Amino acid sequence: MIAAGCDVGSLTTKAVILNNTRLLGHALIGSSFNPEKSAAEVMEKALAAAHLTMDDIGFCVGTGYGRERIGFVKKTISEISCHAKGAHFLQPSMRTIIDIGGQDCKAIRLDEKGEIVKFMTNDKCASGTGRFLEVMAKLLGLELEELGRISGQTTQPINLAATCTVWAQAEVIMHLNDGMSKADLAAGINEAMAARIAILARSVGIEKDVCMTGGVAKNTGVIQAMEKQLGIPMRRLRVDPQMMGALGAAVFARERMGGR
Amino acid sequence: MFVAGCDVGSLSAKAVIMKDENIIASHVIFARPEPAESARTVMEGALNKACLTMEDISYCVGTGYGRNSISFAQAAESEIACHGKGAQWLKPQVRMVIDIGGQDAKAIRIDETGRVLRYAYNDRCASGTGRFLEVMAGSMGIELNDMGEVSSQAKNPVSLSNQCVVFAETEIISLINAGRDLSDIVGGLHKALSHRVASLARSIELESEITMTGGVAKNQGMFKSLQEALGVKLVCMDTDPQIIGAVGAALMARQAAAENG
Amino acid sequence: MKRETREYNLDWMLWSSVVSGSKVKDGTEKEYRALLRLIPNFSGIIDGILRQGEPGRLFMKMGAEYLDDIKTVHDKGKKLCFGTFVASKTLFYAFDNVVPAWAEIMTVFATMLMRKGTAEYMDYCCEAGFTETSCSAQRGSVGAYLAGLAQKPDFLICGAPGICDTNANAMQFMSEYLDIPLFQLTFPSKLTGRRITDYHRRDYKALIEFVEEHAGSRLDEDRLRSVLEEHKRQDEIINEIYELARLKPCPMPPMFNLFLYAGKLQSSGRKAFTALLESMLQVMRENAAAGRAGTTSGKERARLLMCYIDHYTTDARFWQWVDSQEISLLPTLIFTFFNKGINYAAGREDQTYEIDTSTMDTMIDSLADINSHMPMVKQLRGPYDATGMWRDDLFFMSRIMKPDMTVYIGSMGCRNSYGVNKLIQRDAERFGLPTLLLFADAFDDRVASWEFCEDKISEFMHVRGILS
Amino acid sequence: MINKMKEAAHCLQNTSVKEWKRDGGKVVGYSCTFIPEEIIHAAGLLPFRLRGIGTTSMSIGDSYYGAVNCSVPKCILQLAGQGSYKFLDGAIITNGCDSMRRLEETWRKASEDYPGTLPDYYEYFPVPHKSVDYSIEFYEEELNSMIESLQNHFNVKISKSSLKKSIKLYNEGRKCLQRFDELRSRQDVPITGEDAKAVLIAAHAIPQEHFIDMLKEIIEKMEKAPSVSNGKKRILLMGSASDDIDFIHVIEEAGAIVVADTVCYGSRTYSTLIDEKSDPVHALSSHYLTQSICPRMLGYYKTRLAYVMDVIRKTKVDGVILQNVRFCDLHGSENGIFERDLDAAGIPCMRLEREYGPLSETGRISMRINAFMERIS
Ligand SMILES: Nc1ncnc2c1ncn2[C@@H]1O[C@H](COP(=O)(O)OP(=O)(O)O)[C@@H](O)[C@H]1O
Ligand SMILES: Nc1ncnc2c1ncn2[C@@H]1O[C@H](COP(=O)(O)OP(=O)(O)O)[C@@H](O)[C@H]1O
Ligand code: SF4
Ligand code: SF4
Ligand code: SF4
Repeated sequence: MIAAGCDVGSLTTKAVILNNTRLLGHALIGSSFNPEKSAAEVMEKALAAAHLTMDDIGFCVGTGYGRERIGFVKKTISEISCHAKGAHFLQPSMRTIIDIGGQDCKAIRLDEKGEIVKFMTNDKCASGTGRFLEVMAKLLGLELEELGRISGQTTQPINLAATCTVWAQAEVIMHLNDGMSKADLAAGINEAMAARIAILARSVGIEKDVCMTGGVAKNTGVIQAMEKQLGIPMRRLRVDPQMMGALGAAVFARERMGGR
Repeated sequence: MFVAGCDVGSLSAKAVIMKDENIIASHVIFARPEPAESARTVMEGALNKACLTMEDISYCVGTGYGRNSISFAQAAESEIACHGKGAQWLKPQVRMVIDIGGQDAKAIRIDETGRVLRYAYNDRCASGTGRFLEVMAGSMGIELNDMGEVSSQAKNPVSLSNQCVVFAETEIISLINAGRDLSDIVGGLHKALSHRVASLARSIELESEITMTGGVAKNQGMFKSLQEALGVKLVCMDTDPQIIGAVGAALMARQAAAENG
Repeated sequence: MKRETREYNLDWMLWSSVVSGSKVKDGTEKEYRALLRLIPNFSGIIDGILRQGEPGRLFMKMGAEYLDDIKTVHDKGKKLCFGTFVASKTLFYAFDNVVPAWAEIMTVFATMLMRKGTAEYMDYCCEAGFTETSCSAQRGSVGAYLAGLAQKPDFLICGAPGICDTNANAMQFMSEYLDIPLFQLTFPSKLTGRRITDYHRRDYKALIEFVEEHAGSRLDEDRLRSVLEEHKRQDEIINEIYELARLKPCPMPPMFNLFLYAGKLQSSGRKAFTALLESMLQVMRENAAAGRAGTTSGKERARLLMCYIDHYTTDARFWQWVDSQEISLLPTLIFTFFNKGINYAAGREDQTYEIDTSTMDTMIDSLADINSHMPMVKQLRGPYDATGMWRDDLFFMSRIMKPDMTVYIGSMGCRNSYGVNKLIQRDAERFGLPTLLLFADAFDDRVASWEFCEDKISEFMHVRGILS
Repeated sequence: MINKMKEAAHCLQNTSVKEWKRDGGKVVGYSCTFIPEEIIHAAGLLPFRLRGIGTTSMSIGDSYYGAVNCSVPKCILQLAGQGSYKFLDGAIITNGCDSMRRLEETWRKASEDYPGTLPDYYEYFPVPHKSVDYSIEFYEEELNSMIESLQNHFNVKISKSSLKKSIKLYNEGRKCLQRFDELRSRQDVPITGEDAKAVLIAAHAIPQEHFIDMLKEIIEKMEKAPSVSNGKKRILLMGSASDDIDFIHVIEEAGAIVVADTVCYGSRTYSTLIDEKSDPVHALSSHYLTQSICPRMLGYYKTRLAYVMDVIRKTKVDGVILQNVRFCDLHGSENGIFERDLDAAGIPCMRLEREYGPLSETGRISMRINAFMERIS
């Protein structure tokens, strides 16, 4: 009973192979222009990690922006449902899921059964998405991982006023000129991000437990800023949060095959 | 007497050295994270070309976003005044300058002396700026230099629905995937940007002699597209349009130097 | 909203800041300096206000009185009426058991006094389901009310339908969300004429009935008369202040602009405002006699007319900056609503209101009349270029006040002014008035920081050769 | 028939309008449902509701409007400036919402730069924001002056009897539309939401007589038509004006079927009939000014909620989409309260903010609608 999920995101493409509740393999690559190719490639990698071939897969579900273009999937499901599914699968006590990907941000509230009660998305503009952080990291000359780490060293995070990603960039440049430390800037950036996301999260009504998924959940600075904003702890997941969409898709695939 | 203008922008830094009525050297580099460093580097480049040193420069005016961190400049001027001044000096008939840089777009109306009468900035977001083209070029794997060339082959420019730079990028990717011609996509991008900028220019009322400055003016596709959007023939700059701000700054420096004796 | 933010009520916080601020000047200068250090968050603004001397002190006292009434409303068994500032206050002060709290005034206080402004309250509106694109002037305080962080209003009054949708929306949302009765005062989008007056009067009578019903008391004739008489007296002083403000240099200190309209909106018809006006007039007379500008240095390098909203965020830096640049801030355009009989009314009598205290009926008509000339109600409800509307008022004010430039700052929520501000700018430029549109929000510095605004205004004055 | 309707929905100057013009007829555009089409019709003119579809650029719209205005009137201005509305002989702008009322000024000003783009007859019509005796009276007086100005400008006579005839005709149209609504929301849905929308748009874009004939044929076919719903989720669409067929298309692509809507261009205009017996102008004013289904009538939320609950009950929808165009405050804020109240009533709903017209972002909208469908399945 081997199921697979494939998440073709705007930035990264991810695949997960699942045997009942056991994660056999997973893989992550950068998305290319061609979702079909990205999907095939990542799947191959995940299969290799699990020492399997495509023929071993009983059912595969696709999700993400490129989901309609994945050749080998039998069904497509939206990212919102998949992220919720994945998080709930790992931790049934999860009630609120905040997914921040490269291009949007979603807050999802679940009931005890893991059904979606309400969700909100922000995709009006790039601020409040992972892309915002990427742009900022590049500006500061930092790796994405560092952006979170370095913000821990701040003494006084700056207050970013601009909301547009590009204008915020100008502001950061201005502060750099003034000799502001990178740590303070990074912390300010993470806080600005968290502040925007918190509004969204609160509008779906936060219930415990809360977790973050998507690539941005790997940024410890944003997580800490979120915790501070919301005043509640974010539960850490035992699987790479960026894989959550693909994992959820795989769980859906497993259900399709009759597994529970 | 040598004077200089230094324009530290968001994408590029520009320096111009003038002697009397002539530009004797100019230099453009990509901006560094630290504006002070950009200024120093670009100025050195220009000085080298002119075989001069900093001591030879009697007066230097800085402009652009980083204008306040140019250590060697005696004064700072706004880009608006500089672009107006520079364009008018080079093309005396010009009464309106449309400057599209990396960070913003401006429409500037000037009188016959190059003095600014009215101006406006793009007020929405990054979607009306050169950054928009930069990001798109990056995601299509096209050199900025080639954008104009590529778009000249467009037959049926696409129509872009997204305002946000970042989301437009995804849209582009899906257009590529859908098999649309690169030239049509680039043509569509130019159209989108020029329509945004055209509305900016219209909001301060068009003049008859209009020119385009800033890095984006180097893009022939944009030049043509803006011409269409405005329905007017634009005056073409023979000088590199990207350095007009720095030229204006140098002119201001000349004036200041003259006033200061 | 953060947990810390939920710990205190908005009205309590404002009350405690303003009341303590109003007392710091009661002692010696040394004590004052010492006390200022104890209120680090808002010492900048308090100091800025108190440095205006007696008018500053009276302004603080007036604010303290206003906020004290709001804070103690239920303890004193009174009814709290919450509304938007386009409904005139004068009526409410004629009831002995009604206390009016106005959304925009609370927002302005909070924007200026609180360290992070009203950001969290604004965001709370979205959390509660109210649209984030709506006007920050209301969202700033309405968010606190929605979150239950203030004395709950007993009824709501909105004077915005037909003037401003987003404003009226905020009140409707609040009414539904908190289940509080709401009265909507409406205005046909034409300014003058018999039919319009009739309409206002009928609508205003319905408003009075509503207030009487929910306040459980009746409008008192004597009280109303004395409030209106006070209002009339205030208008006379304001008239003189305007007259003096026309002088070059302008003897009015920049911050008086705030005192003037804050007072007019908050305490029209109350003695505290009359006292404030008298002391302002005193200062201006002295300045005028000495040929001094109202700025701290006494010099005037430029005259600025705000054609929409002043900029409130954090610490009143706007007024202080204007002052430090030796720029005279002329009386704000949007508060140009005149009493009949004053100089400026000549030739535009139909655009003015008249206060007639002979009988109950004439007084009610006067109230309706005042209300239909409130800021925004007057300038925004019809086409911007019609008689008596925005453009007309702008040109009129430029003629009498002779500004060197005008600046537009609004709220991102303002569909009306954004709908026509480019047109206004064109017309004003053709008229010969340099006009700057700032893409900023008067109540929310997250849209554009004060530094950004300062930069753009300086650049404008520089590039356009305005500052001498 | 449906194709004719679709043609009318997809372009401004549809065949019927062209024929009307060719026969020497005059067309008067108007901006919102608070303008009685009956009056324009009684003057022998063709009432045509202003729309912003098919815009591909905002270069004119953005020159006069600010960045924070709704794109519906901006698109109309764009089209006007481009000359797409040159076929209009008149236009009446109302204070439907703040962004829309500003169209009166922006269009007027734009026409100074784009000569010949302003119709000869151009009026601003103030509609009160209240339904009480004195506002109805005020509105009635305004209607009378509109009648007078139409008569003067177009040199026609609008008599009481011609008004009564028009009311009768439009009432017939309303009855047909009511029947149409019943059918489209029956158990086996006979028409897609996309097609249904085309019908609702055409109602305000072609001569009413012609429309009624076509609608009758469509209704007849619908009575016997096979179901197009097969297991799709039934959706009620609420919120901002929507004359954008492609938007409905996106929703339906995601596996839903729109069986009812309360948006402008939806049941708002025909849920009740106009009194045919009393004085026509009075009948019109008391009808139009008591249509509190539009949120511009502030303070009538409870009435609207009751109406919506009634629609939900009758049409047995599985979910409600509460959409609003960005910067549409009226619907944007009201959708928030609707969401709360519908949630409380156990009716699944989703709020969605979007751009109007060609600027709609298909990918993101469909992702959300997909998720909503998954949620309610
Ligand atoms: N190692 C990392 N540390 C911190 N942030 C990361 C890391 N990797 C990715 N991100 C963030 O995650 C975002 C991508 O998220 P992802 O969920 O992969 O997006 P999508 O699903 O849209 O492709 C990036 O924009 C970046 O901000
Ligand atoms: N060689 C080129 N060809 C076409 N476009 C260019 C070229 N160089 C720069 N650009 C465009 O010009 C913009 C930068 O303009 P510039 O005036 O240098 O900006 P700034 O003054 O803000 O640094 C870029 O965003 C890009 O769109
Ligand atoms: S404001 Fe910036 S991030 Fe937002 S839509 Fe515009 S370009 Fe994108
Ligand atoms: S500022 Fe504009 S949006 Fe705000 S209340 Fe006033 S008119 Fe309305
Ligand atoms: S969608 Fe909303 S804001 Fe736009 S025109 Fe309609 S009512 Fe007005």
